[in-house]
Amino acid sequence: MSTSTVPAALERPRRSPLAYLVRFQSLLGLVIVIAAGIGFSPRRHGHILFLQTDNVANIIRSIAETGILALGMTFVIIAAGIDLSVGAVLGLCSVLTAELLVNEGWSLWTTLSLVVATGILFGAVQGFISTKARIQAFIVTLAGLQAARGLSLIASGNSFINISYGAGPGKAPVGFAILGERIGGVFPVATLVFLVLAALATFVLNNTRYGRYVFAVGGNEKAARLSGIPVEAVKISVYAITGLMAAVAGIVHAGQFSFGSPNDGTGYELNAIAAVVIGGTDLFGGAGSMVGTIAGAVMLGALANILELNDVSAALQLLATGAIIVMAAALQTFVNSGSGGR
Amino acid sequence: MSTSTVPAALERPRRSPLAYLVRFQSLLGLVIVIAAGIGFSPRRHGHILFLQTDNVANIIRSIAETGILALGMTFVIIAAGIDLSVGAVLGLCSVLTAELLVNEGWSLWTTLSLVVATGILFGAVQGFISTKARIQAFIVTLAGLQAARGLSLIASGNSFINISYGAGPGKAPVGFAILGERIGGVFPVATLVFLVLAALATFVLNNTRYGRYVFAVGGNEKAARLSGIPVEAVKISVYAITGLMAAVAGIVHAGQFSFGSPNDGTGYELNAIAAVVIGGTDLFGGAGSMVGTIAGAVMLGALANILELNDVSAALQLLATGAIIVMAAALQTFVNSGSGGR
Amino acid sequence: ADGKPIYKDCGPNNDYVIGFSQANFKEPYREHVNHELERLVKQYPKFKLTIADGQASVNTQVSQVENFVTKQVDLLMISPFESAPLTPAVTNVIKKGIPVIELDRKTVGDDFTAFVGGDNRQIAKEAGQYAANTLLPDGGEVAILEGLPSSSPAIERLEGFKDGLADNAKLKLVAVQPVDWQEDKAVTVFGAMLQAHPDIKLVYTSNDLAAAGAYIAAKQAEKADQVKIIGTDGLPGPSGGIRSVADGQWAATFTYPTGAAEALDLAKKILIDCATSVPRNVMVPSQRIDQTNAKALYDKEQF
Amino acid sequence: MSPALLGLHDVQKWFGGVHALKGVDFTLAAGEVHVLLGENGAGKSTLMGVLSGAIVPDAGEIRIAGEPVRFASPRDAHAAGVAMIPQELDLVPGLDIAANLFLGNEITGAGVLQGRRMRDAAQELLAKAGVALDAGLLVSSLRIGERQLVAIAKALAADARILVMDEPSAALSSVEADHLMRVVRDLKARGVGVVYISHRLEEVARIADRVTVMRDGQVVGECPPQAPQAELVRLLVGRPLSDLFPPRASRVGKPILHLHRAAFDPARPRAGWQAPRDVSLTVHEGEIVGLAGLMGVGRTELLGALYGFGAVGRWSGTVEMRGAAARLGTIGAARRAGIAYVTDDRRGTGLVLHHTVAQNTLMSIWRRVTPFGLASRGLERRRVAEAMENYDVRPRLPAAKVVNLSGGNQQKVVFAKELMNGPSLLLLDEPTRGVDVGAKTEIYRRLRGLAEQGLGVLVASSELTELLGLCDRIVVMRAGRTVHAFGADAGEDAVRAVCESGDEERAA
Ligand SMILES: Nc1ncnc2c1ncn2[C@@H]1O[C@H](COP(=O)(O)OP(=O)(O)OP(=O)(O)O)[C@@H](O)[C@H]1O
Ligand SMILES: Nc1ncnc2c1ncn2[C@@H]1O[C@H](COP(=O)(O)OP(=O)(O)OP(=O)(O)O)[C@@H](O)[C@H]1O
Ligand SMILES: [Mg+2]
Ligand SMILES: [Mg+2]
Repeated sequence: MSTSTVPAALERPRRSPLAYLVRFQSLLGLVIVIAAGIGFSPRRHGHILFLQTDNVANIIRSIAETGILALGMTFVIIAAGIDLSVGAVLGLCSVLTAELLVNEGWSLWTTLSLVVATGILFGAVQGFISTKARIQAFIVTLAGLQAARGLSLIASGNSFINISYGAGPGKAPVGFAILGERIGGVFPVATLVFLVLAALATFVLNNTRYGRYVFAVGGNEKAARLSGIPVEAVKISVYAITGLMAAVAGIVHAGQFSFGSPNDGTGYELNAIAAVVIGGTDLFGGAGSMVGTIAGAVMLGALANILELNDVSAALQLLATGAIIVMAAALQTFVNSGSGGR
Repeated sequence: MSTSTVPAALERPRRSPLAYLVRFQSLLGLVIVIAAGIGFSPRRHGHILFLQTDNVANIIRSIAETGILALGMTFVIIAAGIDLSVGAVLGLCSVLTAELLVNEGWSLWTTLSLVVATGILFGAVQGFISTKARIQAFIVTLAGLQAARGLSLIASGNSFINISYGAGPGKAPVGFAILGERIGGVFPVATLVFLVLAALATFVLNNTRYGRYVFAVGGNEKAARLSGIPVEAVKISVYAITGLMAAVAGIVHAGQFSFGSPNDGTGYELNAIAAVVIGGTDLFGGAGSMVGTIAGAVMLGALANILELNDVSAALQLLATGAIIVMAAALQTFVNSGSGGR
Repeated sequence: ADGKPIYKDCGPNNDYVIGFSQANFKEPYREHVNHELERLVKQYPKFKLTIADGQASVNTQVSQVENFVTKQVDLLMISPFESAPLTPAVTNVIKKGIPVIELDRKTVGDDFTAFVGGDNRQIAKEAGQYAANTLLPDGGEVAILEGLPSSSPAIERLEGFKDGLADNAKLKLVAVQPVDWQEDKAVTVFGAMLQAHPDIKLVYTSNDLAAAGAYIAAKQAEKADQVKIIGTDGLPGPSGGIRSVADGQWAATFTYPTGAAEALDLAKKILIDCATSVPRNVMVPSQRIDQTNAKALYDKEQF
Repeated sequence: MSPALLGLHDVQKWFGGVHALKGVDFTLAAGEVHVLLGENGAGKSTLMGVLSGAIVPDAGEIRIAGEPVRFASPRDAHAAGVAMIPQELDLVPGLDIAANLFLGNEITGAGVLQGRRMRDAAQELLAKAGVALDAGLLVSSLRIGERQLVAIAKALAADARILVMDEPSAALSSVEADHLMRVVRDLKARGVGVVYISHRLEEVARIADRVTVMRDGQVVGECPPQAPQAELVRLLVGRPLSDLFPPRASRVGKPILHLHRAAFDPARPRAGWQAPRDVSLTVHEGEIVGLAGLMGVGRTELLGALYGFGAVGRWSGTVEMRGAAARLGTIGAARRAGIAYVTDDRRGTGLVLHHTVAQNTLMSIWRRVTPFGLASRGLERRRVAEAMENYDVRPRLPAAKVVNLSGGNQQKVVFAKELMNGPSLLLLDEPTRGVDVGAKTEIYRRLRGLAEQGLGVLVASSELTELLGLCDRIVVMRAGRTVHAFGADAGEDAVRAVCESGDEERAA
């Protein structure tokens, strides 16, 4: 937690090896899991299955959606907030996308822009309520979760929507199918979307005024306000960001599964938050790193994969996941404590 | 001499009417919902269905389990922690109870004591890890959630267990069935358990040294330590309490549904936390009230009931729930802010 | 068929790994399917079965299908959580030359080797007709406890039952509420229903758990005799619905067949007998469990 | 001779790279008041932390009445009869005063808390410490000053053999300070050994039996309590300091802030928030105006209301900036009008404790160091280095967490942060609370320098000597009103008299 608060460069002038290690503490858990993955991976005539291109591709595909959610979540949590609605909003947006493309016959671009707008609006409204009415974000977004599910049931008419491609009514533009494709038969487009957004989010958080504001607001709201930082605007905006990310994730979901359902995305919020916190972001706000979040997301995906490759039973998978998450976190705090973390 | 400070003191009488109202602000949401319930309740030849004895009994029965969980959760949250594992531990304990009574043929008391012990131990271990290894409780208990589910899958052999009563193998002692009964055909035994625990919890939190310590640790850990309070012990103990409550809730669950399933209790943690926060407890710790929690739990139950009585569609139920929760919370903060609470 | 065996590495002497991707481990019905498969596979010494929990998430289940490919299983059995989302993944499995047997729910299109299962809509319709013609010939108020809204089995069973009810105009459907397959929710929801509609004569539930919940609620409202309960799944064993009917708690339940035996038999044909073709659609009929046959069935299976 | 009540021998403490205590010896006799002086960061609080069990030393031994002891936690220290008033008041905001006073040794009967008994006992303790506060009040509703008094009462509650007071008077105004002196004297009379840390040198002569001065984690000397201040200062700073206060304004310019019969009515009046009711004062360019008054008279609130912090509401009466009517009341408006504000609660509202010195310093000027909204590390690093240099923040580590800085250095960071914006009017609330003499003179000189360049300063302080030495004019407040204005030549007694008197003459 400690150094992630320091916009890295500010401590560049004096980098002790420890400080250096600490800067990458968030990657530690990932490294371990990957090492373990290689170690325990089943092999077939010499090949390490875990490292096979296809398998790696599968891993990064599987984390695309929660990864995207986690990016937005990082902003909110650093700003000392929380957003439980992202999973439901993902569902809502996947339904909307399917509904508009298939049943309403909208064009691809109008659809996407409307869905994204919806996500942003939904998030912003939650932010607005919790900021203006001073209600804990946990409550507002828990209510938002319910509302989003309700809306998606209405939008879908209590049903799920299959997307079939082609021209004419009831069919979605073929172009949309690309989200399910793999570039060169290998690299999943969904993951590409995640990576682009990840780069963007990392840049915004670490290299812009806005990013600095987010840290300040999360660190000490009053102090930030006294220093002339537009605290309320920042707080509202971070929820707009999670809303945006949830919308994109919903579109990706609809695209890669040709499907929209009000039930999809259930529980994703916990995975997203887990990725963020495992990445070393402090739930009390003011400290965190985007790189850590990305590492956290990949780690969770790799973990699930290696367990399945080894035919670990569902029960043991749950136990192992729990254990390993804790160990990864413990390791991080251990490394941190070396540098006087809180 | 010291008169100079008197004005300040006089400006802030301890028992102003406002302060008085504020002390009960947590009941506000409840009052509103009940008023709404009466207002919108369907009537049959003049009778307000919402207020019928049976219906009230149904409501208080429906909240028994989340209510019990919320009691423990209040301690943890006031101590600036969080416990996401309670739902899963409830499931684990319901499975254990069923398994031991039915398949292992243990006696009632040995079973109950073992199950309770399990719950306490599970909680304490989580508290120990997050305190000693200084890992955020969110992560530890999220892992704990997974672990508990895994354990219950193992304990149950991946299947749910029905409890049938009687003598002989494969049957549970008849006495256990009482948890599903209603005293005088009206008052649910499950609710009775809840009320007894609620009274106990309220007493401990408000009238014992331990309760004080919980507030102190959550309010200002450093101050608590400087005052010679065993901070770590307190932090660990609150998780033991949630574990205990989850165990009892699991037993009640098994009892009133004659049923134990690894998946039961899924998502209960969110309801429990919601009850606590709606009750006016601060997620950042240091402030909260048990009465508020109880009110919050009842409010959520009454809310669901009134919507069901009116055959509101699933979608609208979700929307309404969201809206009303936010309104209740908003009202509380409004009343609060009048008294310069943070 | 062009004489080529469906699976190229088939033959009586090899050992085979069968991967089963189960939609989720939440519903007792699915637990039952798993147990059936695990029990019956013992009769095939050459088969090794591994089951993965899709955790009711299409994303997770897709990953698991992909992982089965990585692990190069010889045959994939799958019970898709939802059809469309799993289709591309399953198609990919077929492309890799791995046979696919689908249970309970088909994927979209023809990219599967065989399907074994029942017909939700049909089963629910029979339930509706049974209610309309046998249980409530002179009409009365009816309620439905739906599964998880907008999931396909919930939708199909809801609509099927409504179709069935149409047989009897005197029936009045007064309340429909979702209980997400859960017993505890069923108790609360049906409790409220009985308050709002004290004259409910019959309740149809989309699965046995909900039926069990409905019974508890009815009993607590002291209306256990007035309300006839119809379940779905008809699971065997002391925890199953058949017993509840035998005990007279429910009026009836409709078995939703697991198709485990049929599926394994197909697997044997494909892998061991090197079949060149197998029937694409194996429909396993549902059976009505009511007062007439419940006891017999229950005692029978307690070998 | 009988062994000293307390003896610390060769105590060492490292914090990461910082060698905070380099082998310190310290003794205390029963019934003695031992004043501990030292620059910010000298190691005073650390040393006392070791004594009170809050900090475990890396080396050295503690003897109480000759017996060597080990304190693993504050609990052990309590048991050994050591009580401490920490520098950073550590009270639990969510609990009431009584609960805080008895925290850790509650009065219980059969395991049940005796709320009433504790409240009554608490009320007595408060009276003993000269605090007329209701023991049932939530600590979160108390002023800093009041919290300070509660902390003192809490220490008395422990009735210990050894009492450590770490800057107990920092937040007190004359009356409370006087009373504190009295409290210390009768503790002394009761044979309690008192360690008294302060940056207010004038207090030394009033209570000290012995004076020890620390610098850079070492004891640099003892001196008799009657030693002239100049001597103390020399020991403290390590070099003779010509004079504490810079010369007054040579010439004042046009008025910047002008209030005439101005009143502020908050949208939601808060109990204990003393709204400005009738305020008349003017701050000119190049002028430093002081706000004097007893605790709770509304100085903090006046500054807050001008800056738009603490309460939302509207100003009535004449409120002018640079001769034009100004609509103050929001932070945005204040900053646009060129107003900067240093709060009196650096930990609560001044700093982000768990952020670095760099982050805190830049907080109010991100706009300036992020061209086109993009962060420029180079720019950031330069501005931070320059600020740490100007305000002599120690240690010079931009990446150090503010929470680990000594109190005084924290205050310097707050200053740097606010002044980087080049404001035209500066509002200061208790600007030198907990700042050592050296740093104070620096701050005074810098303020004067800025004033010379046309900055106007309005400063509220509980330290009368500071106001008298620094300000061109002093305005006295009482109950939200400005009651009198003194010129630069005002005498201390005159000002004190007005502060403490009850009658209501109008401000000039
Ligand atoms: N927890 C800590 N971690 C790292 N460094 C610390 C910590 N606490 C104190 N220090 C450093 O130790 C030195 C002594 O600090 P200390 O608080 O004892 O000074 P002080 O004499 O009390 O100063 P002041 O008069 O401003 O209170 C300072 O350099 C400070 O930065
Ligand atoms: N009832 C209250 N609730 C919250 N904060 C308060 C309350 N009363 C005062 N404060 C704030 O506590 C801080 C410290 O007050 P402080 O000790 O500076 O009072 P003072 O300076 O002695 O008197 P004043 O500044 O009013 O002349 C100030 O910011 C003040 O606004
Ligand atoms: Mg100090
Ligand atoms: Mg003040």
